[in-house]
Amino acid sequence: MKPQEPIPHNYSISRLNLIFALSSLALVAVTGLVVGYDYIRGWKWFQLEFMRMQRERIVQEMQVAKSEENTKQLAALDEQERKNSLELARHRDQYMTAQKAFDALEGDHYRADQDYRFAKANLDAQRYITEASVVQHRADAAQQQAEYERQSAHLADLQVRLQEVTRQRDAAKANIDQWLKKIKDAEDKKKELTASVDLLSKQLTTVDMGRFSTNWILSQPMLDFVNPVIKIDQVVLNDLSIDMNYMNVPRVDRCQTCHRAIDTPGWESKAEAARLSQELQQKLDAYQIPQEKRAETEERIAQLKRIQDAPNDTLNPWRTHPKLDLYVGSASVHPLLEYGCTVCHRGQDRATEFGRAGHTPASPRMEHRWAERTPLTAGFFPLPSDFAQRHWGYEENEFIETPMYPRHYYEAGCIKCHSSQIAVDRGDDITKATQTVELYGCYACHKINNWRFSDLRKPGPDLGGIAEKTTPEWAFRWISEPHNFRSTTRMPSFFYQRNMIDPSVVPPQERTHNIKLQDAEIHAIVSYLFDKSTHRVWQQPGAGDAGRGKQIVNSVGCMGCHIDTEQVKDEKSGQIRLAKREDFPLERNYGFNLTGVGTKTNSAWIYNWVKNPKSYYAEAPMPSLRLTDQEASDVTAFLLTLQKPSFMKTAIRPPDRQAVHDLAKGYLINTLSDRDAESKLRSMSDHEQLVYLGQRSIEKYGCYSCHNIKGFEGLKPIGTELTVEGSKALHLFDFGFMNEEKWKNEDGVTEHVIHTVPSWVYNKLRNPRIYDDRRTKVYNDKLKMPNFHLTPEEARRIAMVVVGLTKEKVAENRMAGLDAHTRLIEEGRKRVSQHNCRACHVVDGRGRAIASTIADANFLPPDLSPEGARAQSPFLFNFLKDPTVMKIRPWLGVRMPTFHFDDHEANTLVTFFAEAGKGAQFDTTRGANPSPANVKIGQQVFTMLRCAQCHGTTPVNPENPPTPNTADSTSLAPNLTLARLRLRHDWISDWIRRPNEMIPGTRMPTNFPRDAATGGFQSPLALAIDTPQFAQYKSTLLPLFNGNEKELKRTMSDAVALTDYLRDYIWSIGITQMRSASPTGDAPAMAMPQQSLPPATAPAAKSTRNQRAIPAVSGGAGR
Amino acid sequence: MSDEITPYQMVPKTPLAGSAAADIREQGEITRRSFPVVLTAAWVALAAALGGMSAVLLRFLFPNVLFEPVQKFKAGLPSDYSVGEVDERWKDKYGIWIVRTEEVVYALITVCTHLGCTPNWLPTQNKFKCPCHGSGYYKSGINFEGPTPRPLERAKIFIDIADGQIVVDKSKQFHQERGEWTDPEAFIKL
Amino acid sequence: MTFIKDFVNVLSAGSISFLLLTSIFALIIFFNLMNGRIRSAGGFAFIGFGLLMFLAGIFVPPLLYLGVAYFLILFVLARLGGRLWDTKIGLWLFVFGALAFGLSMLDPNFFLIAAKPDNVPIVAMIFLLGFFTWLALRKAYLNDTQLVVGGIPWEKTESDEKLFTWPDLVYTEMLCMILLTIVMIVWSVVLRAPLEEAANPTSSPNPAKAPWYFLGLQEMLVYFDPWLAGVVLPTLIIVGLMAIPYIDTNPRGNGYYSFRERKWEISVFLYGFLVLWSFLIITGTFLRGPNWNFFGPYEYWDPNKLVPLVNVDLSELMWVKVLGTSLPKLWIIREIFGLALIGAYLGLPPVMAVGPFRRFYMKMGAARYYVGAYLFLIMMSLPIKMVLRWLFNLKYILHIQEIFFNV
Amino acid sequence: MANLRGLQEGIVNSQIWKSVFRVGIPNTNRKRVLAVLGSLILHLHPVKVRRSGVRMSYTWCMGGTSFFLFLVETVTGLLLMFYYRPTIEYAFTDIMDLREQAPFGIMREMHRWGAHAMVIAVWLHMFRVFMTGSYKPPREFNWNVGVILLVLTLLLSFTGYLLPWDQLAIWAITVGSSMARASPGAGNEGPMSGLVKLGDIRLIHAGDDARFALIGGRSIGAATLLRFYVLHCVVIPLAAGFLMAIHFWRVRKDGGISGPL
Repeated sequence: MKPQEPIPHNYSISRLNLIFALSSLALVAVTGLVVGYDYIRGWKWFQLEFMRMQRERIVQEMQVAKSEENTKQLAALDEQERKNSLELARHRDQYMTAQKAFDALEGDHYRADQDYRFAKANLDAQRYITEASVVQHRADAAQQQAEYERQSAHLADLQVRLQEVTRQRDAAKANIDQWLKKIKDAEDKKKELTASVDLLSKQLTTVDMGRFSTNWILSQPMLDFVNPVIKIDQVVLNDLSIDMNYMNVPRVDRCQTCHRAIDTPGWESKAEAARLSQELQQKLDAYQIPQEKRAETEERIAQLKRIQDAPNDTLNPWRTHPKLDLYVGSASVHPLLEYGCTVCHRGQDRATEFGRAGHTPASPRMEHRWAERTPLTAGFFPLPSDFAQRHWGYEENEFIETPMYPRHYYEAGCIKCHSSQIAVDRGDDITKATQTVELYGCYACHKINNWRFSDLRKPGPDLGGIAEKTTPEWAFRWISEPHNFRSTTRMPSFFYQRNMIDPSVVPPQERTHNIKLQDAEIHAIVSYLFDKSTHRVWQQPGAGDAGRGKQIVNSVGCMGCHIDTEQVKDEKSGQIRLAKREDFPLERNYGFNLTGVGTKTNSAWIYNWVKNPKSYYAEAPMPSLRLTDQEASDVTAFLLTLQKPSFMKTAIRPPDRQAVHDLAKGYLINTLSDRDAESKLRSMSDHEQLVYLGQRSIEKYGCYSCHNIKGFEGLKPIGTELTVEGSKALHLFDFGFMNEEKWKNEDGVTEHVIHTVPSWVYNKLRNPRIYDDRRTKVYNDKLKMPNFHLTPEEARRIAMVVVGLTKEKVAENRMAGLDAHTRLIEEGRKRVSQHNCRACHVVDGRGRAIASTIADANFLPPDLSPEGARAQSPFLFNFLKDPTVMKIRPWLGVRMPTFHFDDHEANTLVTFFAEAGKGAQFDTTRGANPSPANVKIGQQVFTMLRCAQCHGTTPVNPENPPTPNTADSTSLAPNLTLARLRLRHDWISDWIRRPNEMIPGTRMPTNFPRDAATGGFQSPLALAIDTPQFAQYKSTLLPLFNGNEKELKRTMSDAVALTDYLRDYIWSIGITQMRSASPTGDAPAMAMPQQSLPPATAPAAKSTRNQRAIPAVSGGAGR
Repeated sequence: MSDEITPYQMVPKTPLAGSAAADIREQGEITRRSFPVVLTAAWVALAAALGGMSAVLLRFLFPNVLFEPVQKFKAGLPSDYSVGEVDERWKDKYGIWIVRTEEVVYALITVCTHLGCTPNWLPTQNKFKCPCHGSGYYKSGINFEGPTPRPLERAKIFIDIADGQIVVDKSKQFHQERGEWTDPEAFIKL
Repeated sequence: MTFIKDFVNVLSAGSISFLLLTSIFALIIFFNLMNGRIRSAGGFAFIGFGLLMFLAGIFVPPLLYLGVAYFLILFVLARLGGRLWDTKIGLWLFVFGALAFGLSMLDPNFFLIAAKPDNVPIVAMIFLLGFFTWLALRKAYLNDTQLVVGGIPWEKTESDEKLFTWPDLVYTEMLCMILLTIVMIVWSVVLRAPLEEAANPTSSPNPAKAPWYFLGLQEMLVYFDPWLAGVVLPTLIIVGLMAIPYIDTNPRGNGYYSFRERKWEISVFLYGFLVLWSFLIITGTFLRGPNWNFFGPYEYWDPNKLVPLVNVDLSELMWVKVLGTSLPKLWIIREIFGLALIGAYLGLPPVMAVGPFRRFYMKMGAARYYVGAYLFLIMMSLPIKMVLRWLFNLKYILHIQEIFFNV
Repeated sequence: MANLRGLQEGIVNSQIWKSVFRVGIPNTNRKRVLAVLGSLILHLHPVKVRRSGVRMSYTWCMGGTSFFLFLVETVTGLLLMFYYRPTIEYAFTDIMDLREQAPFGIMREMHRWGAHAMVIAVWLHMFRVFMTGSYKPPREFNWNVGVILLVLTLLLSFTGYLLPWDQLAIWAITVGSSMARASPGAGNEGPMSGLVKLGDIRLIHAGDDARFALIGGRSIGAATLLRFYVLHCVVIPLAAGFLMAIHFWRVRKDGGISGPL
């Protein structure tokens, strides 16, 4: 090597070398850093943790599987195997010979098979050549034909040979098998025994993450793409796309990446497991599970029991979905692969990190736990130790447009697809929530497009005749604070609210001023209302008896829709306290609370109202109970006794002139100059000023949204539109100074506002004025949404609906209840809900609010669950239009009111019942005509079963049948002669067989109990017929069976046959004439869209005996 | 450029430039004698870093998630398939033939094992025939003619306990030549 | 602490900080580059300006803050003199800056803005700009001390000295690459690139900001109409930059750091680059919040903050307020004052050419002189407009809405 | 040690090594000259450079940094193109997937921060060139090329800003591109544009003004995204590459890395 030449350098080369070395090393380090940074992702921890849990469980199960019994059997089999091989060794020569023979034949077979196949291939080719040569008229056509036939014959030969060789080979095989069979049997048996352990150990290897295990190696950085064990799981949903500002982007749900077990049963929480196992057990006991699934269900219950007994509870995110039968599960209606997760829950679909996924805390506590983190990483990323403490590194992500619904608001997600439905199947929470929204009439002030009802009436009463009804003094006090008059009223409090007078948030001086202004506004509103009121003169009631009146009110059914008390006993403390709406069923809040009604109004008004509510205003929701004049007088007398004198004693401050002036002027100067406004005001009298201010105040508070008020017709609702409120960005909600703050509501509950939309809405509903706290605002700019005094539960429900109203759209075909069939049913459901049928009846399994006011359950109005299957459609139609056409249960005090349905409405309801009761089609069985023999047998059975003990069988006037004369209310039963007009032919026998299954707790005794083992019906007569007591019946019956005793006995043990006979008898004694409801007597036409059945004439005219049952009409959409 | 080198002379003309003189101490004769440990380490480290980055680039080419058609799908109930027929209803969507025989149901992947074309099912000749190079397969998927070296592959198939439907999972494949067709997941026993 | 924060908040208000920066700029040049002294005409002028600020501060409190800060800095810079360019003082400055920044990061509002991923490069840029400005001026200062005593700049002493590209240059370049790669990787690991919600043309965020390097332009929009701030001025910036070599005929200072030989060029360029361009970017990035309102560095970005908008046009100011009449209908009369003002402004160069700047004019020739002068005038129109806005709430000097022509 | 030494020589003397590195270890001045003359480096640097050109405190190495960052941007940008589709349906989700699932999605961070760094580096480069007066003759032209490169750098960054298609992107570009609307005589809202009329018809409106040409529509949309993508990935890089070549070439022709002339 040459000596080096010295050269000048700017920097010391050796120092540069050192820097080079150091920086290269640093480069290696940061390259490693990049790899590590990319490799370590939060979701991996969740998967590793789940694999650990799986390992634990598999090991446990393996221990169970390796039971002693199995070990013993295995040992025996090993012994057997050893013997077998010894045996084989002894006959080794024979076995070897057989094997050799087989090997040779196998070779032959292979050759023969190949020859055959090749020949066939040649033949196919030849066939083509032949055909071609014929078609193309080639010269060698005949030659080719001959060749083809030659090959064909050859192939046939080869086939014969192949068959022969195959036969020989099979025989040789059988020869060997006799030697191997025993060994193979033993092996099979062993496999069977170890099957479960083998399977488990195979499963174990799939979740094994031990160092240098296959999984571990495949999970190392840079190798993790080969066959990843830990990987992102996703569901791509092209048709449930995300609307990204007018672009449809496929939804890619990756939730399963962390929520590993969401679709795998067996990882439920303990509480869920308890609930599920109980549910399943009940179903099992009630024979609601098909025979072939029973074993499976039992196994599942056992699994759930094991979960409950396990030492550790499974925590989120590893839990199974609690409603697998409804969501996520592959057999459910919302399977994971079709629906994913974020369609319902919302959240960021593609996210793989906790915060970015859009998880929303439900409470401040949850929020704090989620957000807590080790100071070690300065909050850059959460560590496994954070995860282990369930600190997920949460940070509010302002960039997520669809944050998840927090717990307690889950069912808000249903609205997206089920918005048109009245009741969401198994969505009890959302069903109740939407009802609550309707109860409070949120829709009146807040426009909600596409709400399920488009024709909701204004929730408040018409105020056009307020002067006929009450006095200004009462009205003033009422508007001031409706809850002072009735604690359960739905009329909200507009005045003297938190942002006006609460000393904790309003300075004292402003407070005094506010009170003056509020007083003035109320006076003004009252003045306006009474100024514009009509003054019709109502007829005065006759002398009434308050005692009788009370009895009527309590018995005819008023209590289905009305409450008559303000005091309830608190369930927890046992103390008497003021009632809340929530203390009563929703249905009983339909009408107003009757307390104090005497203080509020006068006798003439009450009298006319109860007699005919529609006379006061046409839209009045109250139906007519057909009270006679005397009854109405009695009721009036009673209602007048309901006084609340204390209410009228509160002082009324006269309106402050200056306040009225200031307020009125405030409105006037919007359009007039200050001078003009002053002069205009001077030109008005005090009263005129008040009326002017009243008009403006009604406009300000939007009273007209809920009440009909003269001069405000056709105005737009006052509140914010809620159609897509749930999609509104969080930053558009004005939290004022209440973000992440606690506050105390008037009911003493401390609430906490957290920075989420549901929390904002909830708190707004709890007290609409809190976001004004500590803000400086002009009087008219202060929040004015009234206070409904909602309980936490009510507020939560309404908030759930509000956050569920989003702009997210799903394709039409994914919307629930949009097909013609469902729409028909929904239409009926709407009517049921609108007319509050559930106040008295059970419909869709819910309702009968009146039950709490009727002591004896035997006097309750009927359960309509099976009504569709039960009632003949023409009857139902007539009855709905005019309930007086038939009195089925004359002993009932409760009256079916007259709703004045028009034909369309009645038709809708009939359709609904027919469909909802699974009675499928409109009934057409009225013409059934039983044979006399059947009737006779039926009569005997009827007697034997002592049906007549309760049921009358003598014809009666359907409009006024006598009340059964019995002291025992449990034996009250309808007169059976009415059955033929009312009940469906095929339903009668079904009902007799299983009354308790149709209406649990019915008075009708179960005569044909089910056999626990088979689930079939048993007949009590099977044995009884042979007893001496029944000898007489037996002798009567025998001739009817042509003396065939065997046949008789068989029939007596056949519940289905017996009930059919009973039905025939009942049918035969039925009367066939009934008054038709409407003069035109239109029976319901089929409301199904594709079919138009000619309307049946009045039932009476139609009941000709020679007509057989017309088969049910099928078809129609959705069937 | 000439390769004549003027030997470096630092003439500090000003005190300012003098500070530069301190930087130029190196005359090039110090380190070259022995093995340059530092330099070698530096180069090795640089090579390692570049190697690492190349690996990163390579890994970058393999996404962690695929947006291909789903590998696993539900194929209805076994009774939806008639015995002895090759069912082509999933061919276009998922690339699967479902074959039901007297005893079993199995799923064949519609990829020719020769060069990846899609064969056609010819019911009249009772065979799969690949249009590209003429490979032929029996209904069982066994090859019998043409250039293909091995039978068609079968996909994992099983019954979902929850609803009794057939589930086909294409991500797991079974090769006959490896004796995998006897695997219980390669067919459903009826 | 709160006091200091308030102090800084007030100081950073656009008007104040701009004045302060401009004056610091002048101070540095006068005291620290030109070896000016307090007891000199220039020194008294600076003291006079400070006293004026104090005086005005009696009526406008923020100016009092300005006066205090101004005198503090005046005192420090005058005391330091040339020592400002010592490595030790430089280090102290850096330490002080880093410390101030570090302490500020403890403030949640400051942290929120400074640690926003997209703003981090700008924070880095502040430090880099500070450092390199200091470095360049230090080198210029050191060279100048040589030049004053008749020496030659340091770079020239070695200008005929050549080194081999291999290994010297290649090696350093490779090291730079490696180190830069390390910086890039660490930066990428520590900071995630921002990704907000999907683009939604119907809902705009508040504030909506242009990419940070255009925030200077966006800030100019506060003072000028878009056609000026967004089109004309940027174009002129580019044109002006390109024109520099042709306007600047000073043959000295070619290829080495020097201030003394290029006072004008460097002063104008530094003012334009640091104060008008970089500082406006910093303002636009860190100090402009919702509704493009101004927020001090420690202030919470409250979207509800309201600032009165009471700006008036020159025509209103003159006709209505001064002359007490209504606005003339015809725009040419209405805008007569604006036209006159602008005419006068644009008429400056020819006047100056025969007056005080005759020397320049002769030396440069007409073309260079006018191009340079007008470019300079247009550059200076920005600070002038800013000062007019703060002093008189002046919105437009010329407001001809008839043809969208507003200045 | 001897073994290592032997190994080293073995490698250095092997045919492979020699075929790659033509000169061997440049331990003589001749070889040092040849090392540059015989390699790609000659395209960037001459054989010998002025001392100040090597001195970091003089050059700040900002020109080299800018160029290196350009290369970084090219490499990371090319890689990102594997995962990115410039359509309004997928642009955002693809970027999201780079964050959520793509291996080494950190490429995006590198690309973004590299872009910011490049803008700063280019500014500082210009700053340094000005402070050393290196735009003076004979370097005027190269200064101008540099100014254009600076503008191109800003445009590169600006066009890339839109590509993630998130709120930050779309609104930054909306604000940034709205200024074009005010171009005098060419923008819909620019001064004097209203005077450009044919009869009663305004010739310059939102559908044909300067901004429209830039964003391909009246508002930022699919066309803008595609336009910016093409500009960002093809047009501007090509232009910048071309100008860089000129820039580097002129650096040498105008007397080497700046220093006193």
